[in-house]
Amino acid sequence: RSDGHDPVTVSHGYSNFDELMYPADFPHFNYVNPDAPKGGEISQWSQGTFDSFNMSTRKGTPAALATIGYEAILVGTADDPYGSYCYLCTTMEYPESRDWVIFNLRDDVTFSDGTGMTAEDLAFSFNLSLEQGITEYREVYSRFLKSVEVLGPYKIKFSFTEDAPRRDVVNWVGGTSAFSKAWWEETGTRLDESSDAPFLATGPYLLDSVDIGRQIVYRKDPNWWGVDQPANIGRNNFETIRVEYFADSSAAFEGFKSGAYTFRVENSSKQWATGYEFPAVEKGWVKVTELPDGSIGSAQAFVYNLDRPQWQDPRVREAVGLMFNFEWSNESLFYGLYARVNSFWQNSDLEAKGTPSEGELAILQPLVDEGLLPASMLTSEVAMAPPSATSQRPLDRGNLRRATALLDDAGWAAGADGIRRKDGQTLDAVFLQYSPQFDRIVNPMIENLKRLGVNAVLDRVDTSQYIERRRSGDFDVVNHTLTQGFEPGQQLRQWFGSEAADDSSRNIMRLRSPAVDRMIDAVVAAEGLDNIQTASKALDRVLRAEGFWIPQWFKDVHTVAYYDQYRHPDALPPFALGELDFWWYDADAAAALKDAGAFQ
Amino acid sequence: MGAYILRRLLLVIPTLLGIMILNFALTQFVPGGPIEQIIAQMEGGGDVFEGISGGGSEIVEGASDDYIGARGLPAEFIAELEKEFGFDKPPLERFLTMMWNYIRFDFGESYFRSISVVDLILEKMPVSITLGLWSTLIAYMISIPLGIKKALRDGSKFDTWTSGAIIVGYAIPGFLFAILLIVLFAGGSFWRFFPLRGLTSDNWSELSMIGKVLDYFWHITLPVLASTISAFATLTLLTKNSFLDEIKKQYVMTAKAKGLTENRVLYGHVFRNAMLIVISGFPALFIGVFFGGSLIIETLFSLDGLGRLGFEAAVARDYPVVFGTLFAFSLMGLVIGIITDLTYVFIDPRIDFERRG
Amino acid sequence: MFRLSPLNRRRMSNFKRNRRAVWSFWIFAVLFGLSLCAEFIANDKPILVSYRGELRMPVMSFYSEQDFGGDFLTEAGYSDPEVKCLIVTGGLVDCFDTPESLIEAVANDVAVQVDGFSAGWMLWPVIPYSYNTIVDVAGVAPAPPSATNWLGTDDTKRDVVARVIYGFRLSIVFALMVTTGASLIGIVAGAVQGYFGGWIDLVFQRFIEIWTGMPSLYVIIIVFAIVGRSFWLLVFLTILFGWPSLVGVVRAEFFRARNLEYVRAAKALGVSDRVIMFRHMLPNAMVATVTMLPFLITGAIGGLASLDFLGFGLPSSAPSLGELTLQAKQNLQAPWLGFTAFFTFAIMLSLLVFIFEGVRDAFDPRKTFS
Amino acid sequence: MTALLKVKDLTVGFRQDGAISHAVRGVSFEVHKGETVALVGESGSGKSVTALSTVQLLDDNAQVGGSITYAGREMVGASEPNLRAVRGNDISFIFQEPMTSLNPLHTIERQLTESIELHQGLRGPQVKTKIIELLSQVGIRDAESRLGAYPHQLSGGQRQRVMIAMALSNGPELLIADEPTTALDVTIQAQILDLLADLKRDVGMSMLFITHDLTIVRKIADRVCVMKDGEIVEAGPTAEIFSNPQHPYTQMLLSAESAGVPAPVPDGAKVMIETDQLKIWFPIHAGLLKRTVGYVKAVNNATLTVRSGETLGIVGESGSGKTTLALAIMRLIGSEGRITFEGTDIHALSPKQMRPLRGDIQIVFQDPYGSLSPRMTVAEIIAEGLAIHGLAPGKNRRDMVAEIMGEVGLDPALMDRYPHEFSGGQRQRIAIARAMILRPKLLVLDEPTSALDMTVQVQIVELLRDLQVKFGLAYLFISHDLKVVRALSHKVMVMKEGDVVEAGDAADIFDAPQTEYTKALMAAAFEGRSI
Ligand SMILES: Nc1ncnc2c1ncn2[C@@H]1O[C@H](COP(=O)(O)OP(=O)(O)OP(=O)(O)O)[C@@H](O)[C@H]1O
Ligand SMILES: Nc1ncnc2c1ncn2[C@@H]1O[C@H](COP(=O)(O)OP(=O)(O)OP(=O)(O)O)[C@@H](O)[C@H]1O
Ligand SMILES: [Mg+2]
Ligand SMILES: [Mg+2]
Repeated sequence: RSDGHDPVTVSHGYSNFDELMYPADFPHFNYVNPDAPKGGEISQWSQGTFDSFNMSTRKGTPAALATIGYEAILVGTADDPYGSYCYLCTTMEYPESRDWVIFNLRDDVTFSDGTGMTAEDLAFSFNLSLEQGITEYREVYSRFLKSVEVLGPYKIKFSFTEDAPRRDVVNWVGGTSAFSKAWWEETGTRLDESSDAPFLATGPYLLDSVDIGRQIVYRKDPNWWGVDQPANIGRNNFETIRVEYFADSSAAFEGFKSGAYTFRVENSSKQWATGYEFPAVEKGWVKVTELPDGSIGSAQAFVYNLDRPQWQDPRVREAVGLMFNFEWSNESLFYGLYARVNSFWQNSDLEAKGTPSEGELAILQPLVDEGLLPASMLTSEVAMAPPSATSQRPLDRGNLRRATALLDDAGWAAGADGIRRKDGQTLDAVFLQYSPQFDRIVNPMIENLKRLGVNAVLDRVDTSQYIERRRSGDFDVVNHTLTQGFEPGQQLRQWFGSEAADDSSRNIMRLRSPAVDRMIDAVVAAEGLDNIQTASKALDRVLRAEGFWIPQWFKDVHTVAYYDQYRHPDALPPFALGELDFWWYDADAAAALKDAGAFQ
Repeated sequence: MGAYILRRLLLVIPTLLGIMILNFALTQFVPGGPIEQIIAQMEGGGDVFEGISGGGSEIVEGASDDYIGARGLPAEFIAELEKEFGFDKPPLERFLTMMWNYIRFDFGESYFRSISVVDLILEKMPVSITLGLWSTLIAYMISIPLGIKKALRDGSKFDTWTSGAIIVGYAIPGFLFAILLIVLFAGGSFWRFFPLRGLTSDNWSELSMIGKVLDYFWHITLPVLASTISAFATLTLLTKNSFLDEIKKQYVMTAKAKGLTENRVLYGHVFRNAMLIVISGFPALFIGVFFGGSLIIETLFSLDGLGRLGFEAAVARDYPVVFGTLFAFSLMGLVIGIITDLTYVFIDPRIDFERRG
Repeated sequence: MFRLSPLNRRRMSNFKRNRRAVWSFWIFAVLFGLSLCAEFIANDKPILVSYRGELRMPVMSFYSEQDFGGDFLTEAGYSDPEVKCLIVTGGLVDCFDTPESLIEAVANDVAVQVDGFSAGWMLWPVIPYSYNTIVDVAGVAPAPPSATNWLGTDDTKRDVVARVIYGFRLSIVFALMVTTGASLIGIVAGAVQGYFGGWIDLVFQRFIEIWTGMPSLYVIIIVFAIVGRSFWLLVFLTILFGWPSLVGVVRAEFFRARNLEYVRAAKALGVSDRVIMFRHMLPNAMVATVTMLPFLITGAIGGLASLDFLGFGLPSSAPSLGELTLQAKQNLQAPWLGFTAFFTFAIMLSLLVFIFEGVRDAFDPRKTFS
Repeated sequence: MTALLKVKDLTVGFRQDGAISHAVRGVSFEVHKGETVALVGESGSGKSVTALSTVQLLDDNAQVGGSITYAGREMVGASEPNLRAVRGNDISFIFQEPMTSLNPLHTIERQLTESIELHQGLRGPQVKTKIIELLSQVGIRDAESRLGAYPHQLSGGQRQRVMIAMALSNGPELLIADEPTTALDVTIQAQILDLLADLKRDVGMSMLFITHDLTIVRKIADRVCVMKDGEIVEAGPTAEIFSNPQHPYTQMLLSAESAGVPAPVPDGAKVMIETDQLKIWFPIHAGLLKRTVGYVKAVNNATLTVRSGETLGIVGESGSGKTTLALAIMRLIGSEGRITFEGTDIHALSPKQMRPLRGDIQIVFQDPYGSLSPRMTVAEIIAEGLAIHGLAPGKNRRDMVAEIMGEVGLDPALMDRYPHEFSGGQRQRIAIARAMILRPKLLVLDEPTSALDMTVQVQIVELLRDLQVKFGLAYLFISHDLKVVRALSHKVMVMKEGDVVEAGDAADIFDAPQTEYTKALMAAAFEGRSI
């Protein structure tokens, strides 16, 4: 491939597919308000404590936003999942084979101590994470990278090995944080030890003050090199960003009520539905709102351990799945905040819908021909999570009847005590959990399962034990979040590939399906966005037909509450809430709130 | 007595060794270890306080899908961790190394933080001392006189309603009471008299001496109140009942016949006779003041003390911390045990530990 | 008839004279007695069913839905309108379509003119929910108190009254067993150590020190992982770790009491060590024990609660009071949970404290009543 | 002369199981300034209760009626502060049972210091000097070295003297002394009585003196009140009462006397107990580590033999080691030397091996109150031994208890009471009953009659003699009352400071004492009688 005849692209940005969304001379990102006023403070809360500012080591608990001051060569946007743009560089060069990439760096980038950033620094930073980064990454990365060469003070070249997945390499090296070589060598800091301050970097925010375990304040760097960069117009608007730590969520909520911090992203449905009726809301000081979220919905589900004999029969899996009444749960337990998950790419262009399209058929057909897939795959609608007819009652008799039929069919007959058995073995379903959050969700389902004659129990253990049991396959059903990305590729093998079934933290259900393996090959091999999307949809279709999961729910909005002194662009970009990024501070509103006595 | 003390001191060594062996052996059988904890953390879980701090979401953030070549957990990675934690060596060797280090008072480092166990404990001490000191102090200051008064007025109205009050205090689950306090007096719905968290204000270092003291007490009012409320009941009733047994004895009559004031009779004469158990508990109490911890109160008031540390270490299988604290506290406990026994003799000179029967 | 010795009669009458203690005792006994038959008070299965003229007791035995003419071979869901209808109509097929109207028709004595009709009835417990029944009423959990759920529902939509009844039983049985077990062992151990002293004390004390150094959390995790979670195991483990708590005080009291003149007198009489310890000394060294017992009992309940709290206790479907308290904390918007938990605890503890106050008085030779 | 203490129509009842039992019914008497009034009477007649009610020190279950005025102030129903002002300073108390009346956890120095500091405002070394002076006055030898002793390290008589010293420390106007000399040997008793007489003479101290010892009454009392069944049956000037008693009870009391000699020991009687060079030293501990710095040599080389049917009387100075010797023979405290019981060496026996023998060796403790389990009823206490030694299996134990209680002069109806509900003398008889019910072969009696009035004493002595003859019992009889010793003993042993100074046949010792000490003792005892 790299025989030198590769056409080399020189560009201001990079995307695996098609055209870049923004041209080289874009004035600013589309979704920002270029005239957003600067200044003011935004504050949020975080749970627990922290004792380190180093995210790259497992030692210590890292502080919130510890990387807020770090910048990388490339920058992504919140309205385009595919493209990334030269940020610390002016242009980049890469051959079609992606065997290497060269970045032509800017010469005006300075670290916050005023020293300039050069290619040497980048090479250093990269080697640093190869040497001292988290083991888990280091292992893999060192196999992918052939060399890092500094071609000039502002020119750097990364070359990749044969193994390296071509679709990922550019974004990978482009995403590495830029550190100062001089500073690291001078201070002798290590990346694998915890650190009591962020590392010297080039970004917009500096650590202003820290009260270990309680509070962190980041302040805008007045001498930041990048203020006027197009990629930064209308962004980083706050003068200070404050994070308050609370160990307990109730106390944290009280803190918000009393204005100890001012911006809260609510993640508990119960709190969202019942908590926001306090004085500050009633007085109109606090704005409580739902904002649209365009990201891929989290594909959260119960997954079966397919190694267990009882789950090898898809009818049994389907029957058990029928006993989860999402509609009732949503209504009774979640205040109706969630929507049902159906796909691994929920809410995106990669989600399979209806009957297969032409393109999908083309991918599926050979597998059907080989007998790996049933022919019905080609004509039937994509598998959907079975709805329940009632949200009033926890158990839907219709579903119970269907499930009964399925189990009877599968040979699990109910005995004189109402428990189903086959070959003298009871039909067991041990739900292994570690989060107490799920007790209230699993227990009703277990009651339903008992009505079905399944000997279901919830077994909640501590995390270490959970992981141990999950790894050794000692469970029937666990929770798993299988959300996939916009650029599916190699990583699918970890999630769904047979080779990962024995020891993976992704393929927990121990899926060993030749059809799926083949489909993954198809996705990996696909070129161009359209093809990838088509292949992904076909994969989605096959995976969902496998029925190894009981899909749960996702949330398609951001639920936020904030003191009414922050403003955001009218239209939010699909992939980010961006409260710290492109929201801004309304000084007048803030003053009015202060006068009204909203804060202490 | 000297020989007895010497014997007790010498026995500390095998006892401590026994404790360590038992614990070490047990941990060999605990399902799940630090490596599992690290895996959980990498998957975005592993918050050991999840069940306590509450407020979680039904949406679980999964591991990110998009790091290249996502390999799950390569065996090499786990092997490396095992090596780092020393799990590649046989247990006996690990135990011996550990004990050898302990003998030299080297308690090692936490698996999950680059900090020595000793420093870790020292770091958590201020919170524990604060909670321990003030709540025990208050509990004793109130319970003992109250108990005595109740004994004197046994069966009176006063006796009944104070019993009611302390029982209610005991029955309120501490953390519910704490939350009630937070919501009422520190939250955003009612009053904001007290701060929500911490031991001191942000600007503590700038305050004057008096300011500092006031600030400190202002901060600890609610947590101390919450952790004290349930402490009255046992102590008060124990005092009452012990006194009831004693105040009718003949020597009390003698004391009264001397014309001593009621308080002199009660505190000078009866107290020591009645309160053998309470008084001899003082040394342990004194240490308890430094090493007490209350997981839930600490969590609610965002205080970082030994209660949280102990729980976190146990659940996260942070064995250096588990063993380090166990060793230190056991040692202390054993010494306190000796002191307690000696106070028995000090309080009641008739007591000895010789074989009898 | 069972005859009390004059001394015990005197103690008994002393106890009876403490009216508060007597009342407390009876209230407690009644509550506990009632909770022992919780299945007949709160259950999602009827006590008695008449189906086609045949009497059945679903509380006691298993009936599948098919036994009532329904579809399933698995246990009948008696609170389902379909099943209710099947029972009152004697298994009419129409029940699967319009159960409510048929039930109403039968209730209003409107004769149902269909073949195979045979009127039936069901006798329900006062509270038609068991501790794990998911309440069939629309609305968000936890739901506030209402006519159907007197104390509301918890966050899993289970009836709080039912859970309190079962939880009370579970907690009390747990606590009584643990306290009895632990204090018996603890008192005997403390008594033996304190009475004999010497090397018995020395060795045994070291044993206790090592024993209490054991990480109970890990032991619980290990044992549960090996043999599985169960109530009895938890009782056993709690006793295993709970008994040393009384040893210290009893030992100290015995160390003191063994020097007293009456012990010497008993020895001179040739009384055996065992009798001296438990007949002569223990009643006099019992203050701490008797005072602590109510708190040990509630402490055991609290201990169970905190294990549940941390996820190392009973399964979360089990009706424990600890779980209720935890829910109260997690659901501040549902104050009925907190109030219920608090009142249950407060009432239980008050009763116990008052009872034991009476016991103490009964054993106090100088206690007299006006 | 004005009445310092005036008791009028005093009634005291104790609430019990709802009913009220009356201990004192309508007692009236006066104590004038500088006067000594003796309260004598039957054991259990309400003397102590009367005394205690003067400053309201009775239990809560007591109901006091009538009126008691002290220097014109009403005491019945007076407030605590008022009572407090009187107690200790104006009225001092010596309780009947010195053994249990001292705070067991305070050294005697501390207990004495407290009273002195409280009422005299003295501090520091002055107090100490005063204490040492007081203790010497009451006859405690080497007072300075005993300051740090705790009550349990003192002998019965020593404790009683500490009580006396404490009562006298503040120069009270009125001293209420409830049997203050029961545990004292005659020489010290004489010394104390002289001391009291001095005080009476020098500072005009008044006294309410309760005693059974009529010799003392005659010696020091100005007036006498005789009590029986809660009432004063006769009162008047001492000389009048003694010379011309009116009430039959008084007459009986005055004539009662333990006299005569025990029946001779049958020939060839077996040796029951034998000791050889018995030695008991108590270590003295000091310092934080409680190192042993010396010894209290309580008993040195005591050698004795008692045959069945024989009584060995042990007499001697208070604190001379009598009780200690008795306890050692009982194998209740450690000792060196040999002890043989019926030929077996019991010194080497383990406590467990000892146990079956215990039915045959019994003891009546000097401190009967302390030796009764406070939470057992008297019936249980008395009957317990029967069960242990498997005695009288067929019989109804309660009947046996009732029988023995009757023998020692107690009302069997009281058998379900707790020990604290009895009078001092009654408790002493309970202790005797407990031992006697087992019909032991050897009975050690440590001051068994000290709290008994003459009539009861005579009854008990008769009982002991009868039983001895009937069952051939051997007695080890410790007493300060030489008359009783004489009436019971075949042999006598005289002890002083741990040493046996003289031993031999009773007649020899009493009639021809050899050593100085014995001579002095006899002189004091029998001279006192001739007053
Ligand atoms: N707390 C009590 N409860 C019930 N009865 C009591 C109580 N104390 C004393 N008594 C009874 O009151 C009566 C008088 O007792 P008191 O102690 O005054 O006798 P006493 O004359 O001092 O006799 P002694 O010479 O034996 O000491 C006795 O019969 C005794 O049993
Ligand atoms: N436990 C002890 N520790 C130290 N000294 C003791 C102890 N018991 C007794 N003594 C001392 O031993 C000596 C003898 O005491 P013991 O009680 O035998 O005298 P006693 O002859 O019975 O006198 P009394 O007639 O006064 O009862 C006394 O000086 C006493 O202080
Ligand atoms: Mg008396
Ligand atoms: Mg004596």
